Amino acid sequence: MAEFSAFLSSAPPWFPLRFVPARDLLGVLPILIVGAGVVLVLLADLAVPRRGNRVLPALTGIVLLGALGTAVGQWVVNAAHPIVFNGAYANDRFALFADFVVLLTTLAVVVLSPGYLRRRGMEEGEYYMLLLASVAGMLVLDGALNLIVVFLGIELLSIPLYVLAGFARDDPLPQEAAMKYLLLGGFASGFLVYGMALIYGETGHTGLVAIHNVLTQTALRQQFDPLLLAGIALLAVGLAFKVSAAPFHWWTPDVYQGSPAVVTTFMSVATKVAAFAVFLRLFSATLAPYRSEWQVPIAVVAIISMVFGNVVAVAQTSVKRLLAYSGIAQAGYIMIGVAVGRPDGTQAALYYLAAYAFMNTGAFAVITILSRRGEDCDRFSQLSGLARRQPLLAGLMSVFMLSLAGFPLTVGFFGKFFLFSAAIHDGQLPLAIWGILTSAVSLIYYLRVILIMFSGVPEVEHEEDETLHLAGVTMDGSAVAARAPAATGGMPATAVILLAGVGTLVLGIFPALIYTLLQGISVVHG
Amino acid sequence: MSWPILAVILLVPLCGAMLLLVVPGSRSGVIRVVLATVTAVTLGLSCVLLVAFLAVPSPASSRLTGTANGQSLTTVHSPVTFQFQEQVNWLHTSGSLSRFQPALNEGNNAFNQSGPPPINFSFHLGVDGLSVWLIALAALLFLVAAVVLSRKEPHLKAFAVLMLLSEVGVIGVLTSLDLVLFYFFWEAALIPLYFLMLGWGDERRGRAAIKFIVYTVAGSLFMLLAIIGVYFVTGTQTGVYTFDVPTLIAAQSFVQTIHSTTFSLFGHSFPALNPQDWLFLAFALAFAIKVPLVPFHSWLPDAYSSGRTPFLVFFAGIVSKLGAFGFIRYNLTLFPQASHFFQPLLMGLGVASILYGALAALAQSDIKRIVAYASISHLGFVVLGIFALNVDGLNGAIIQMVNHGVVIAALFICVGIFEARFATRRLADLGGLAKAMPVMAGVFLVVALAGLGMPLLNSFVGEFLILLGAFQVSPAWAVIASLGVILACWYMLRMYQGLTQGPLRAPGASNEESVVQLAVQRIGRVDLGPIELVALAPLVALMVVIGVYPAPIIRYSRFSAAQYVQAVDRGSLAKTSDRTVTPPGSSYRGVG
Amino acid sequence: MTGLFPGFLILSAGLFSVGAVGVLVRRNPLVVFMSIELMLNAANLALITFARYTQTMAGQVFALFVIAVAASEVVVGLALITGVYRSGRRLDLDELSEMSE
Amino acid sequence: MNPTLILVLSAVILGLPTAGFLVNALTLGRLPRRLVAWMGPGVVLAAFAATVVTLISMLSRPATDRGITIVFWHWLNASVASGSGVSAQAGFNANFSVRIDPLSVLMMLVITGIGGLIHVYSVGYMAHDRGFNRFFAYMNLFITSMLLLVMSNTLVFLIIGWAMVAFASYALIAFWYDRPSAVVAGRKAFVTQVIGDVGLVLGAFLIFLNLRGPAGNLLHTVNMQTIFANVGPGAHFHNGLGAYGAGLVTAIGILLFLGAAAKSAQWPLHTWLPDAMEGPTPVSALIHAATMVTAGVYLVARFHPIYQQAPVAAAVVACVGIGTALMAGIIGCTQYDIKRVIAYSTMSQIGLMIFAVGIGAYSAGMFQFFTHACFKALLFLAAGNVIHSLHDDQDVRLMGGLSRRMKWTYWSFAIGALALSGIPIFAGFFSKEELLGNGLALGPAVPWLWVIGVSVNVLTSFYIFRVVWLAFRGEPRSEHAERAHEAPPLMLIPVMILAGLATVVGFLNIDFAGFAPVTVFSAFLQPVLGSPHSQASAAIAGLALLAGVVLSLLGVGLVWAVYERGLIARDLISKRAAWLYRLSFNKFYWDEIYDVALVRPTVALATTVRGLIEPNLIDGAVTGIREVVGTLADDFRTFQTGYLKDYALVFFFFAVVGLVVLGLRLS
Repeated sequence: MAEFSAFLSSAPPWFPLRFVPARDLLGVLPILIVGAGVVLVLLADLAVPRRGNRVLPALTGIVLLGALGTAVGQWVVNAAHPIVFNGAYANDRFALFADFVVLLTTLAVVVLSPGYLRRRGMEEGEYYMLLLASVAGMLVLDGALNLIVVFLGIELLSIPLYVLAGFARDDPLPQEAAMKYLLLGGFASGFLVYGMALIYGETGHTGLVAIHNVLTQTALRQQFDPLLLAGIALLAVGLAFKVSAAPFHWWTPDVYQGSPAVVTTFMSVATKVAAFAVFLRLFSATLAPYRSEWQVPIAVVAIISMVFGNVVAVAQTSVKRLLAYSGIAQAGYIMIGVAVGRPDGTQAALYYLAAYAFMNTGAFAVITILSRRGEDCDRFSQLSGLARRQPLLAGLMSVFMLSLAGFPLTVGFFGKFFLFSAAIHDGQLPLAIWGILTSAVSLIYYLRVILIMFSGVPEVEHEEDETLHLAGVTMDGSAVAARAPAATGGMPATAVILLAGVGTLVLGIFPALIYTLLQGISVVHG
Repeated sequence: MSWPILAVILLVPLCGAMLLLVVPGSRSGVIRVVLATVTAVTLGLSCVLLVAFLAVPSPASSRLTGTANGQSLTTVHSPVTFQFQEQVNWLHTSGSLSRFQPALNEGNNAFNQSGPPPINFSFHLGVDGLSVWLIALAALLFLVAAVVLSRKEPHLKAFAVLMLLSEVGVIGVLTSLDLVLFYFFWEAALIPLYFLMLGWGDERRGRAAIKFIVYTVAGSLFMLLAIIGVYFVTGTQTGVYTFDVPTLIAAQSFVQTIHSTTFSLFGHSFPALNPQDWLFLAFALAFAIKVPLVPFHSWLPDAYSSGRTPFLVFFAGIVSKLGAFGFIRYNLTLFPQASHFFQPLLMGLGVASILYGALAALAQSDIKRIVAYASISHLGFVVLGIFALNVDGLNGAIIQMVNHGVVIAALFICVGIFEARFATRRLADLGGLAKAMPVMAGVFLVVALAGLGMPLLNSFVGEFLILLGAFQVSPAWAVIASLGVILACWYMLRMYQGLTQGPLRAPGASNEESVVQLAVQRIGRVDLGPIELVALAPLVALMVVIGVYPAPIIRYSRFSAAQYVQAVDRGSLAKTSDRTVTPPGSSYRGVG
Repeated sequence: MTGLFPGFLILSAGLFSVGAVGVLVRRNPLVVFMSIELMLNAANLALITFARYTQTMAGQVFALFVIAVAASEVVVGLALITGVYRSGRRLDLDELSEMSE
Repeated sequence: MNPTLILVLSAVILGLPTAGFLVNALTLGRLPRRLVAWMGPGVVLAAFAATVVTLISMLSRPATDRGITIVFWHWLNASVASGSGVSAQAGFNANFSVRIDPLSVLMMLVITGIGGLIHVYSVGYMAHDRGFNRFFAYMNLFITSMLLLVMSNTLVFLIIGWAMVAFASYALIAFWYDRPSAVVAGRKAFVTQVIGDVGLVLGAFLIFLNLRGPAGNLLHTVNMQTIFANVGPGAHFHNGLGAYGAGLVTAIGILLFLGAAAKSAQWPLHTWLPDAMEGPTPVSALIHAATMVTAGVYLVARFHPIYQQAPVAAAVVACVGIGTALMAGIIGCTQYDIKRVIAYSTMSQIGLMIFAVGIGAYSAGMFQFFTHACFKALLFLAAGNVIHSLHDDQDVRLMGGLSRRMKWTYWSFAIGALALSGIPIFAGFFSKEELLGNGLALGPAVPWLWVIGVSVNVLTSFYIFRVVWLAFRGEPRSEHAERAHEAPPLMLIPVMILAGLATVVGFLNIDFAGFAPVTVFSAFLQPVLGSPHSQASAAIAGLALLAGVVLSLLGVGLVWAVYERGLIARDLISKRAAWLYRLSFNKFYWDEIYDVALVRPTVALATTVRGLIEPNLIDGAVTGIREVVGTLADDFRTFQTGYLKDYALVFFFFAVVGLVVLGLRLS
């Protein structure tokens, strides 16, 4: 470190970074690496031929691993004063934890991508570049300590995603998805910015630390400024959009369905993690003084998305859409942690995010593998009898479904357990009760996915009592095997799913593995 | 016992499942051998456990139930003691986000919140006079199931693996002494059961499977909340934050919940429910669904009538006991006062199940459904005995749990045999089969008699003690419940006579020869085959042995029964003697 | 200047509402884009006003960032719109409704 | 008595029939018939021998200690001693012990002795039956259960034997299981018995929970000797059941009698007996004449210490008994099935015994049981011969003139009839006169009971001699009857032995208020049952005697007048008092009443549960919730229109809501 700063000070005058203190640069090293990666991939894309090369994914993977490595390093160092760029950014363990989840998920996506892109015939180099750019945005978001940085992070996260959503240029659905995502996203960010503006106006600061201090004073004096509260409301709305919590989720199902499966994977997990990171930091930390004000509305949003997501998912017959609604429901569960706001709430939320990363990545990865030329095979009819053709895949998918449903033996169980206990400890009984009621509902569709995979039912388009249709069909899906997609996952993709499955189970049996990480965690929030 | 026998008992089936995974699915013979061996070893181990447990002269005076949060309960003795405890730390948290917390209560007390209390789970295993018997029963039934499992069963390997996994789950539920661990096994056991249900059985299985899982889990989720609730309620009242069952049981001596508040309705004032009551109800709901008690039984007939025989042997035999087990182990010990408060309700539900199940069984035309409803009726007795909250009732309940496991398994095997031979489950289609299959008729007769509570067969002992226990609490309930015995005689005879007596009748067969031919060309024989005989023999033997000489079971269940009674009496609002039919001033209990 | 403070805020609020309504009612993606820009600029106005009012720089910096981001958003948007146009569909958002329940 | 000897003997007595049953059952009917033919009766006769030895060893003792209790094993004990981590808690406890005393030995003699004869008879009767081995398995099981019943010293094992008897009788009644009527009859018998068992069990509960010892402490015992020691009058009375008030004792008495009534086919649990005639005739002889149906009499006699404390219950017993006796007698007069007639006569005779024990004439009741066992078994077996030679025709209208073809059977049957109707020097005469004498002596409280009891004599002799005339005299009325032949010796010898007994056993106890009193029998039972309370005065007893004999002869005379001479038209009653005839012919419509009052409602309820409650309420609730969720889903998804405008609009709307709620602090 000392050498590094010495090197900087001795750097030639034209070297841009010489005026930047070294520890600031070290603090954001992962972001720098990813940023450099963006440029690197862009250049490499020009150099290497398009079709069927593995250079770009490899390069991307290396970049992500590098970022991950530095993040781990920072975790180990565990700087006493993690705030860098005078209060703009914090690489505290809270941020680093989120970084881990984001980077790991992205790695999985990168491994899945080549095969998928080849099958879908859209091997474009800029794909990886956009991916990395979005990751950079997420990393920024994880540690943002300033409203401006938050905004930058969100946009840097979103804009590449808009492009990725419409990445399959040729067919119409992705275009529609991208357009919806873009317009609604812009719409939402309008609210977000305006909310930030109001907060800034009422507190005179954009730094979260400063804002918190101001709010603490005003809260003590019991003077709750309506404009400030309005700002908080708009801020919440904007973030709720990003985490796709009902009733601000409307883009989610269509975008998930329209975007390529790999992008959906990335979107559904990494985006949610980053967005929730900032959500938690802002609400359970920065705006904590106003908890009495925002707690009930946030709780209501949580309940709405739990109910809406789970109930509508019951009516789905496409796994991607089903997972979209389940994602909305899961956002609701994590929202419990936000609404509780206390340390255990935050802990539980982080735990659930990690769990969510494993199970949801796995579930989407299965869909990715099943995809064929031109389309993603995620209709129930296409999944039926999967257990016959691909027992391993079907088994893993069942694991993910059970985990999302919150069964023991899987990481999902402890996720829910910690959230509920946090809610009860905080006296938020309604949240917990709605939580379990909706979990009960969620069983209906998660279990049905398993049922369909294991009993080769030809068509389950119709909703009414499909289980009765499942009736006569015997275990062998031979009837449907013909129509069924021949899964061409390839080794690496299968490995990813396997890892996700193993992780889901291992963490479900040894929750301590993650929880001990959360033990030492610290949140600089001001 | 120097070595961790309980952990081993849990691991053996697990390793067996792993082993089976590497066996090629085509080698059905090998699979069956491995399966039988593993289950047999498990049975052997559980018998070792049994012997070792009985070798303990009598539970040593209540051991100190450890400490939690550094606050020790040395002053309290857990009224219920456990043997062969093994405890391994599972998750230990110091609770709060270290640097988060000071920031939150920065100077102002408006948001001055303490961090979360530490969460401690542990792999804490142990047994008492209640669970050892159920473990042995479980091991036996899984062995029996392994024996009756036909090698022609489709996807034999998958079936075997799932079977062993569910054995792990069941035994885990019976041995766990940590609420979280308990819930963990409780739910995890459902997963293999779900796959077993949707994979094998008649055409209604898919519906039955989802119905069963959603129904049971919906109930259990409330229990999950209640588990967390117990943790916090006990914690806030006693400062002991723990999920450790013995500690919690001991701590209940501190927890005060008097029905002080009342609300009035129609001019009468009723005691308002306090947290303990709600927690009790949440647990009770989960267990009532599992047992199942009327009216929470709608999953049962479908599940039982659509399942395959080997599956039903352990599903009906042991899984339904877990609910009753939970009532005794958790409701009585963790909520003594609520147990007394809700005693009439639960006894009422028990009696309702007895009569309702019996009546429904009387009207069924599908023999599997007759047995299913008979099971409901029998388990009603168990719950009735449990909530008599006295020694006789509990002893009866414990022994009746074992009995019911044996009887119901045997009944399903018998019914399955008829189904396999004549491809029908309609009572009306069959008749007079004693001519064609005399041995089967004889065995079935014994089983049916055990089912209707024939003396010198096992069920009589349990039902007698249960009724005696219930009679002390309220003669009226006991008398009404005893109507169930009469009805049991009726529907059992209806089934037995319908199948084996009267003019010979079978679908597509008029005279004896054609019946025999029919069965022979379907499964190669008409009367009992050696394997079926081997499967039924131990069950029938147990029926007779327990019926003629039940003393051993009682001798070692009575300590636990007495302990549970003591545990629940901590919360008794009224002296128990007031409820018995004895002259005032004399109490049934306490007269040594 | 501070006397005008509420005026600027009301103006920005008005702009924001106009933009929002524009998003809600117009069907041409380009116009919708302009409306979104309007909303962002309303936010900018508010930021500048507050910056002036609170005598801090942060607001103005924020505004600059917003402008930059808005620009990049438009770039992506236009690219998408041309994509849609190339695929031979009318520039009508209601056309883009194949995915629904 | 030498305990070890008795232990061995009682083990043998109980063990042999059990062994016979087990061997037969476990070999799955594969044993050769000859072996079974020897083994089946053999074990029972051996048990009889052992019983005789027991009797002798008992008689060798002074009357004061002829009772001995032998414990076999601890059945279960749920009590917990203190110090084992719990405080002491008393639970249910019982052991398997037998009681050997005059009363039980008497019963054992009858069960094994007459039972043995019937076994021998069955070898001939069932010779050609497909289920020969099964039959003897059941018969042996029945003997075991019956012995267990009478020997048990604990309430629990009394109940166990009680229920096992019920099962054995079920198995034997439904022995020819391909006859639907037999199957139904068996089920009917079993269910009725179980009703009785429940009564017995509840009575046992009351005793167990409430009986107090000398010190006023609760005893919690099911040991019958202890119970009797503590319920009796005397020092501990106030600690006994009495302490709880007469109500409890009465309740116990009545609950116990519920069991007795079920076994002894007394009203209201009597309807199973006539149907039980579906079983093979030896079964009827064994179960419905000699042993099982008399268990009720034994029970009341055994528990007389309780009934002595419960006058109300005793009165109920007596009234039920006499009522049943009258009703069954009336019914018997109009039946045509030979076995049913005898069955009703059994019901009626047992009614008299119940009446006797009800009024406290215990030894008289037991004596009537003893003689009745002999002549009623005789009647059934003789009837069996007839039926056997007529190829299972049981209708007397199809018989006639058999006296010529089946001379031996005819005379045996006649002796049985004479004994039954109490014609002097035959066994029934002595027992019945003693019974009625006692009835009158204890009667004054209830003289009309005695009147009824005596008048039953007319009916008795009428219906039995009606059978004699219709079946044996006159001309054959069917070709079977013409081709009837005498039974084989194997079936004839037991009959004749019984005939001999029916003639002589009466002399064991001659008790006509003092003339030439021979009291072997009552003296033998005296240690258990105590002596008859009050001796009737000579005048009264003479009157009773005279009345009894005269009325019996009157009955015979009627038969003679109607069927031999035709002085009275046969259809006199059916013409003049049609209602009476119909009432009698239809067995007072009890079956119909129960069908309407109990069976149909239960079945209706069951079908309602299955057809209405189960699918609509129980299942409907669950599927209903599932459907609600489905509907909600369909409603909610309509929001997801796919139109961006709608999305933006809803988004905007909720944003504004949030703005308002938070900004105006509505939450």
